[in-house]
Amino acid sequence: MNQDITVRFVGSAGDGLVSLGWLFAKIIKKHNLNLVGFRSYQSVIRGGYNEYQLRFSDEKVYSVGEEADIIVLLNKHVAALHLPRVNDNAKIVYDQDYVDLDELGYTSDKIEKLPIPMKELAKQVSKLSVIKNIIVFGALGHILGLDTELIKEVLEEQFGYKGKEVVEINYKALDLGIEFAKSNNWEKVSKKLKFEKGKQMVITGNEALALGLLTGGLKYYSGYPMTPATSIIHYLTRYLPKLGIIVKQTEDEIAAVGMAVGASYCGARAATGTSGGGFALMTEIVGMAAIQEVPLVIINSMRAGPSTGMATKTEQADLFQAYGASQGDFPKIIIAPYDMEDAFNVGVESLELAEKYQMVVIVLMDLYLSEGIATVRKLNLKHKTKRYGILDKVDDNYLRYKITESGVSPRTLPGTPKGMHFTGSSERNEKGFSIASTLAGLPDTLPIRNAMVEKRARKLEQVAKEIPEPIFEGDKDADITLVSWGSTINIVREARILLEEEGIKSNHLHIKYILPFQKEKVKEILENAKEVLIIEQNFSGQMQQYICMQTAFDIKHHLRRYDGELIVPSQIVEKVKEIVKNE
Amino acid sequence: MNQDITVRFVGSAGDGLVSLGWLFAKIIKKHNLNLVGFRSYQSVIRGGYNEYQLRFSDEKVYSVGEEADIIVLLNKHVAALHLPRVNDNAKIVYDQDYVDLDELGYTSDKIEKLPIPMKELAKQVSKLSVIKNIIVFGALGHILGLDTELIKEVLEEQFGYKGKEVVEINYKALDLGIEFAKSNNWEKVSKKLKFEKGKQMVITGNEALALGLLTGGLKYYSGYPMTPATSIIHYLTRYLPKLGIIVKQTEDEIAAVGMAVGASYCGARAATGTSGGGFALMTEIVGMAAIQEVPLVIINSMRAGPSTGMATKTEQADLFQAYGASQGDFPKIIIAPYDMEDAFNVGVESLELAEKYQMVVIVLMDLYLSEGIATVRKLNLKHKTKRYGILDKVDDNYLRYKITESGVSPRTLPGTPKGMHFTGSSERNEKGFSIASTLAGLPDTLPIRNAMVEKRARKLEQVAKEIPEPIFEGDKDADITLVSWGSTINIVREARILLEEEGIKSNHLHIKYILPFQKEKVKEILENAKEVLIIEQNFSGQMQQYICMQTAFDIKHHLRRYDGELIVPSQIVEKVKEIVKNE
Amino acid sequence: MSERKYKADDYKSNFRPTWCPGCGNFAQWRALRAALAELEIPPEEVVLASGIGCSSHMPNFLNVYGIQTVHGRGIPVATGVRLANPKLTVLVYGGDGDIYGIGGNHFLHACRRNVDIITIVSNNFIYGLTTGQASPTSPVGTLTKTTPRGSIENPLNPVSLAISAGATFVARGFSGDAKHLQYIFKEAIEHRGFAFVDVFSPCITFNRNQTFDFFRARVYKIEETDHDKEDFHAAIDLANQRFVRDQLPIGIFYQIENKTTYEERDFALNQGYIPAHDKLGLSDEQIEIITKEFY
Amino acid sequence: MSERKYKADDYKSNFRPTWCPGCGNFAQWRALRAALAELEIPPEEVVLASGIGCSSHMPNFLNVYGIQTVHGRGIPVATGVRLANPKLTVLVYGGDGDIYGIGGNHFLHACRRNVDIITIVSNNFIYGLTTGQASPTSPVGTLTKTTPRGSIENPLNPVSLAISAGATFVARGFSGDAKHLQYIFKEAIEHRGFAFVDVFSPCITFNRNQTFDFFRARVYKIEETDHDKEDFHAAIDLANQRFVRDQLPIGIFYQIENKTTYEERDFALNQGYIPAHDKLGLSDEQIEIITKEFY
Ligand SMILES: Cc1ncc(C[n+]2csc(CCOP(=O)(O)OP(=O)(O)O)c2C)c(N)n1
Ligand SMILES: Cc1ncc(C[n+]2csc(CCOP(=O)(O)OP(=O)(O)O)c2C)c(N)n1
Ligand code: SF4
Ligand code: SF4
Ligand SMILES: [Mg+2]
Ligand SMILES: [Mg+2]
Repeated sequence: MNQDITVRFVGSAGDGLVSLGWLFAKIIKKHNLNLVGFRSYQSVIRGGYNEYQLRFSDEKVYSVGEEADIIVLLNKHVAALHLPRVNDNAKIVYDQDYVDLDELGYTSDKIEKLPIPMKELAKQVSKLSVIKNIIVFGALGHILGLDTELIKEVLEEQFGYKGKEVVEINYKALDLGIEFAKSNNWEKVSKKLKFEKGKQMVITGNEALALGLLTGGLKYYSGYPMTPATSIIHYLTRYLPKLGIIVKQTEDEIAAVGMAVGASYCGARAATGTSGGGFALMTEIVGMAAIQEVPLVIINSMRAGPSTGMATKTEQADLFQAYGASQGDFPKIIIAPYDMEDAFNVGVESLELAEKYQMVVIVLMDLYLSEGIATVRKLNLKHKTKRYGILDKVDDNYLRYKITESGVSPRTLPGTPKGMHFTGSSERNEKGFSIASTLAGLPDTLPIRNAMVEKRARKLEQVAKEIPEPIFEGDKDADITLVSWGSTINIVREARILLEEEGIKSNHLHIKYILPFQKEKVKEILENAKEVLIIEQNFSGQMQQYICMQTAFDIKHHLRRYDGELIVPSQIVEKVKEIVKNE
Repeated sequence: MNQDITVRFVGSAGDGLVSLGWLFAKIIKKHNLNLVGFRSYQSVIRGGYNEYQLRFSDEKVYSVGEEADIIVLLNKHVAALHLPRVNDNAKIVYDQDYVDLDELGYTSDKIEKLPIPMKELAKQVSKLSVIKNIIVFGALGHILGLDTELIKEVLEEQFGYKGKEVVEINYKALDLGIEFAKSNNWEKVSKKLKFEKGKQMVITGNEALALGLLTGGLKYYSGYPMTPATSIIHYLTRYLPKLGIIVKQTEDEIAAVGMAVGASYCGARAATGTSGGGFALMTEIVGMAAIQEVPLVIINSMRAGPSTGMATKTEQADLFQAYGASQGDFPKIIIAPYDMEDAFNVGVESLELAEKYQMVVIVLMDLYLSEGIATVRKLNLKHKTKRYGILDKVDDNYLRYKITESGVSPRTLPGTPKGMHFTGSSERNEKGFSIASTLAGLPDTLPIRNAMVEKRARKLEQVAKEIPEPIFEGDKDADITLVSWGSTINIVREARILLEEEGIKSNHLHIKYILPFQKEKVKEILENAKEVLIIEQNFSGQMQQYICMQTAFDIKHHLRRYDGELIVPSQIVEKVKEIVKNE
Repeated sequence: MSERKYKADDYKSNFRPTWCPGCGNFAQWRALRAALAELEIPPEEVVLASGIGCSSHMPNFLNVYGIQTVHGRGIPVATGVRLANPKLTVLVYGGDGDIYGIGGNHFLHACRRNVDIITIVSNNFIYGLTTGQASPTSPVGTLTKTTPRGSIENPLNPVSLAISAGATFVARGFSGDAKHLQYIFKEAIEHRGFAFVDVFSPCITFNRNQTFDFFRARVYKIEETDHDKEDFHAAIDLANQRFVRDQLPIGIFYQIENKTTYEERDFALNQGYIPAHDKLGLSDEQIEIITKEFY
Repeated sequence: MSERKYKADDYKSNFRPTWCPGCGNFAQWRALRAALAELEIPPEEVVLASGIGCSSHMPNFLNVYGIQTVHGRGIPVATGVRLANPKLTVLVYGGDGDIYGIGGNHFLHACRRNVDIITIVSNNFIYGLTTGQASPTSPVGTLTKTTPRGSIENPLNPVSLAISAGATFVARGFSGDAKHLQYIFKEAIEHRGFAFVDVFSPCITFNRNQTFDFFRARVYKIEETDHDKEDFHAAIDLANQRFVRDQLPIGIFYQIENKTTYEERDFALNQGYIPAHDKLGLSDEQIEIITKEFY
């Protein structure tokens, strides 16, 4: 990236940081810029210390950035806590009536202080204190060189439904902010972005995934609230009557997954979503759906564990929880989406794969992806999905669990005449009847059992043929191969650009399909690499272990972060330099 | 083994096969013979097809054997189904009044038919039809050359509590059986066993484990019935008032594990037991106990899955369920006992390790081990265990979650003055207070989080220092290395004896400690092996995958059985011959 | 009477029941089939979900859409089925361990949720399939494999509980009276909203206390009294009488018809959507509505 | 009055409550500490177990043995604590989602089990910590993030349910009346057997309906009526009155003292064993008894 700008808002729960960040993102995107944003928050409802960082450019933006160009301090409490995070050359916007920066130790002469009496100014236009955020937007708009008309368009879109008067107040606040910055000779930021009026979306990963599910034919979603999956159910519920689908908050996660199985068995494409703790409770039914061969999509958005851990922090440490979900041997699909667009695609694909192969698909999101925001330009919302493997009519020879070459058996939905059958959680014969009771262990039964195990396993082999090769970017003969999974993809991509600038050639292997796993291809890439560094947001190197299991390739170098914060590109650059230097 | 005899009783649920097998085992053990036995049954309460096979010798007995010397058919239904399982040279004992062997196709002249009107004879001594079993014992005793007095001693011990009269009836039945065999010139079995009056135990794996837990200081056991773990709670409950411990059947497995955590937190050594489905429900609390650093022992006895699968059949397919139990990264201990004596030892050890390291210990049993029976000679029931790491007195500087070098922190139990602290499922500081709320993400907090993750992980490194090296038997320079885990150990040992007889030299690596894993040692053994064959009771080769993950060693050959039945030594021999020949 | 469209045997599968001969479940099997035939519900429009237990083997033996779930989870699965396609007749069948033990939470919430499914519990006061442990309905003092000196927990009263939790149809049957059972099942199926039937169903193998004889000596029919089944307080009182005198009412304790069902309140179902069969994907209009907030 | 051994502040930890200023939980925090001080229970003999939720943060803020479990699991953990050491005063604290939602099954079985623990539910009719979704007690029509067009499920009535399920002490408090709350907590702690207190506890951030004002206008004290708290049927009736008229009784609905507790029935505890502290391992006599069957 040649030019990009990072703005960081720092406030407390209750400062309205979510809507502030969102609104600012909309202003940026209206200028046809690209943006990535992330809110770092705490598990408290009021008070505390939160950051909302947004980075934007007229080119592609990868990470939310490390150093901020502009830091907006929204109250004194957070101003005090934020000091160690302040970088050189930052412009600090704050309300001098409430915050005394010198007293707090903001004494470096490498920073630029931009006091603005936001609350005082806000009072001039409204009694609502949140209006101070618009004042700030005005001032920021001025130093960023944004287009006032475009900002006003956004304000109109956002507040129009509240009436003309409210919009006018916002306009006034905006003008006041611009005026203040101008008249106090606030210097413009040196970086110059090209902009024009644009029309792309800004969206969170969860919302993109939800849109994908809807596009993929979702008809039933059940869930029990759990950060960071909750916003999926919030989003879906919002449009319920217009969607004609069922969205159900249940008594617990066991009911959520149980209902999804029931709905899916009945023919409705169904999904459920949760985080690790809820997923743990769902695992018994993962195996049940698998042996019943009922399609099922489960979203597990990972957060920092173990157990309740740090509920609002990110981590990628549920890989083996997903891999080992439920007792016994059976195939499942595990996919980890990596950005908004990909989350959308996985939403579509997961429902389609589940139905096509009558399998359980686990979608492993992580908090950074679920809750982060970004601009996206192309989601194929008009994708036409179709039904797979459902028979409308059957004859007397119908066998629900017929042993087939592909492993997929014919399926009838309740309501279909003559299609009645028994679907159990015990091992079965082709008719569906249990072979765990009076047939168990009989010489004739043993081959049936084997055939059923093998039939189910064959489905995964079929899926393997259909999924794309792992994502591999860069030159084959690079100095180092970087490996990543999940939401860190763009952080690694940015690191590669920085490495390139330092003359280090790298390439990048990104794992999206965890199961089935593209063993051969991954092995080949790793074996051809000069050095391999794997980057993960966890302590024990779960993907590293997993790759070793799948390929017997033992990756030598790793960068792991597990304090709940995002890995940053400079960490990767540093680590790579260490490795390449030591060679 | 030079001489061993295999007897197989075949009957239906309701034929009293459990007590019949048990009683026969007692008779055998009374002769100071060694014995292994296993009941193969179905998930039905009445009817169906079950086998109880017992094998005994005056030397060590490994597997329950493949071919039976004597087959006792207890009813017509099972006689018909059993035909394909009949081997040459078998003596078939049956009741000619109810079973017509010729009609059923038992026409081979390689078998010897021994009709005995057991029901008719039984009527001569009692109205109770089960007495026919004693008649059979008489007849078997005769052809096995057993000591009538020793058999009577067993009958006295078993039925004495019912009164002299009952004992006399049993004596009479026994004599009738002996008399019948004698007067019909039943030929004695050709194999001769040395015997004398002996005093060892015959016990199931679950009971041995339960005895180990009690010896290890168990004070609280909670569980919800689930085959094949149920017999643990049955056994413990039987002696409750004399044991002075709490045994609690709960409303579900979540409550079972939750109560165990509560009791353990309070100071009572606690365990819970289940099978895969129940274990799935417990997994959320596995992570909770781990971050709380509350000692906890969970027994998962594996049965054939997935899901309800074949509830009465054996399998070893929950390895990754255990490894991946609960979200996030945290250390746990996973141990898979391999025989009765070992189950006892693991019972002791698991509670001690749990308390010493304030960790979760998962004991992976399997159905064959849990429900199989064997004679054992030395269980150290007098082992004196002691308490670890509990402070009776603390000063004002007490930190429950102190960062220590070993990773283990000082602990107080409720009731200890000044020892009050907070134990949570969220990440914490040394005092125990949550760092997930107002402290989350602050610059000062990040190192605390890291320190806590690392502290917990260090505990596993300590455990690794304390556990023994993997079991490795045989010559280093063998033609092939056999790898096993869990209850198959003795099946593999028997196969090695058979291979030896065929001139093939093998050695044997057995994995008992799954986590921590003795990486280096295992890797060394595997890398030095000429060929490696891993033997598992599952479809996907879970231990093979796991070893690859831990050592990057990709084992080339495998033998897997997943129809729910036991792997037999001859399968291993055959497979090894294939491998060695192809070299 | 005109010819019936279906015979009870039309609902019978080819898999012979594996229950112990004499088990109380047989009567329920027959009564359920007879009730379905009487109501002329096509077998393909019946879904029966069960959990795990002897009783939960039921769908194996029926020629309907049968789904056996895991222990305790019949209710959520059935709820999903019904909401996905409210044209179906959806039943749950399970044991006292299954539905009052491990499945207790789903039972509780199903009662208040009022989805139009029928939950039948084969209450044998014991865990049958696992060979005889105490169940949530086992009276204090019951000897079982986990309570060899007598159970020490107070049993649940499922009927009283269901009424308190908001169920709109609450009844009790007895496997010793299949005709009466058929009548209750029929009423339960016809009821609009969540219907719950507890069935005294002796386990002849593991339960020596709650036997056919035990119940025969104690049951009496609610229909033969002047009980007002629409009276909440009377229903609760009746449900709790068994603590007072040694008589056991069977029949319908409570039934109200004036509560809207979940389906009637649901924003998709009350517009006539059928999630199981509706067209997949988004219309242009829907796309516009649901993406507006991102622009 | 003689000097008290403990002050309410002795039960306060160094961690400042993180609840929103004005949250109903503060009153419970104070009332609980005051009740403990009044009863002179040494802080080290108090164990408080909670689940997950705003309310479940409670043990962070108390200077007792506090254990926060996972969502919904406070009751089983507390039960284990109490059975391991019946000398302790063991409390459970949780939210309406925590104990009536995901934890409903444990609640049900705790009521019938009658272990001597005290369960307090901070009932704010909403999921607070997850920023405002419907809870099992949310009335039909409630607007929340998961019910933006109004909740369509009938709420649970926890008091009625607890009585039906067999609880021996059932009460309700209100965070707007800390003195009264202290009285209820004290009675609950002193009760022999399972004690349950539902507390109307406004969430001032996410709940615009069940506010302090809402309750202030409706609550009245049971002690000031002629209600007989030992009368099961009267208690059930009273618990269900809120469906009849718009008044909300607070106080003790039901209390009986004649039921033996689980601890009194348990074969180890009633002999005086204390599992948490007894000698480890087996005596020779025990070894003989328990291995006899293997010889
Ligand atoms: C999660 C789980 N826990 C335990 C079991 C073992 N199990 C199977 S059936 C059953 C109880 C059976 O009792 P009930 O529900 O009353 O049915 P019944 O056999 O008496 O009809 C249990 C505990 C299981 N299958 N799954
Ligand atoms: C297994 C599991 N599911 C979901 C969550 C997320 N979660 C945390 S608190 C909570 C509900 C909070 O509501 P309530 O219990 O009423 O407590 P309140 O915050 O209102 O006091 C939920 C759903 C979780 N932590 N664990
Ligand atoms: S064990 Fe009992 S409940 Fe199960 S089938 Fe037999 S009689 Fe019926
Ligand atoms: S969100 Fe509600 S319940 Fe939670 S602390 Fe704030 S006021 Fe209290
Ligand atoms: Mg039962
Ligand atoms: Mg709440």
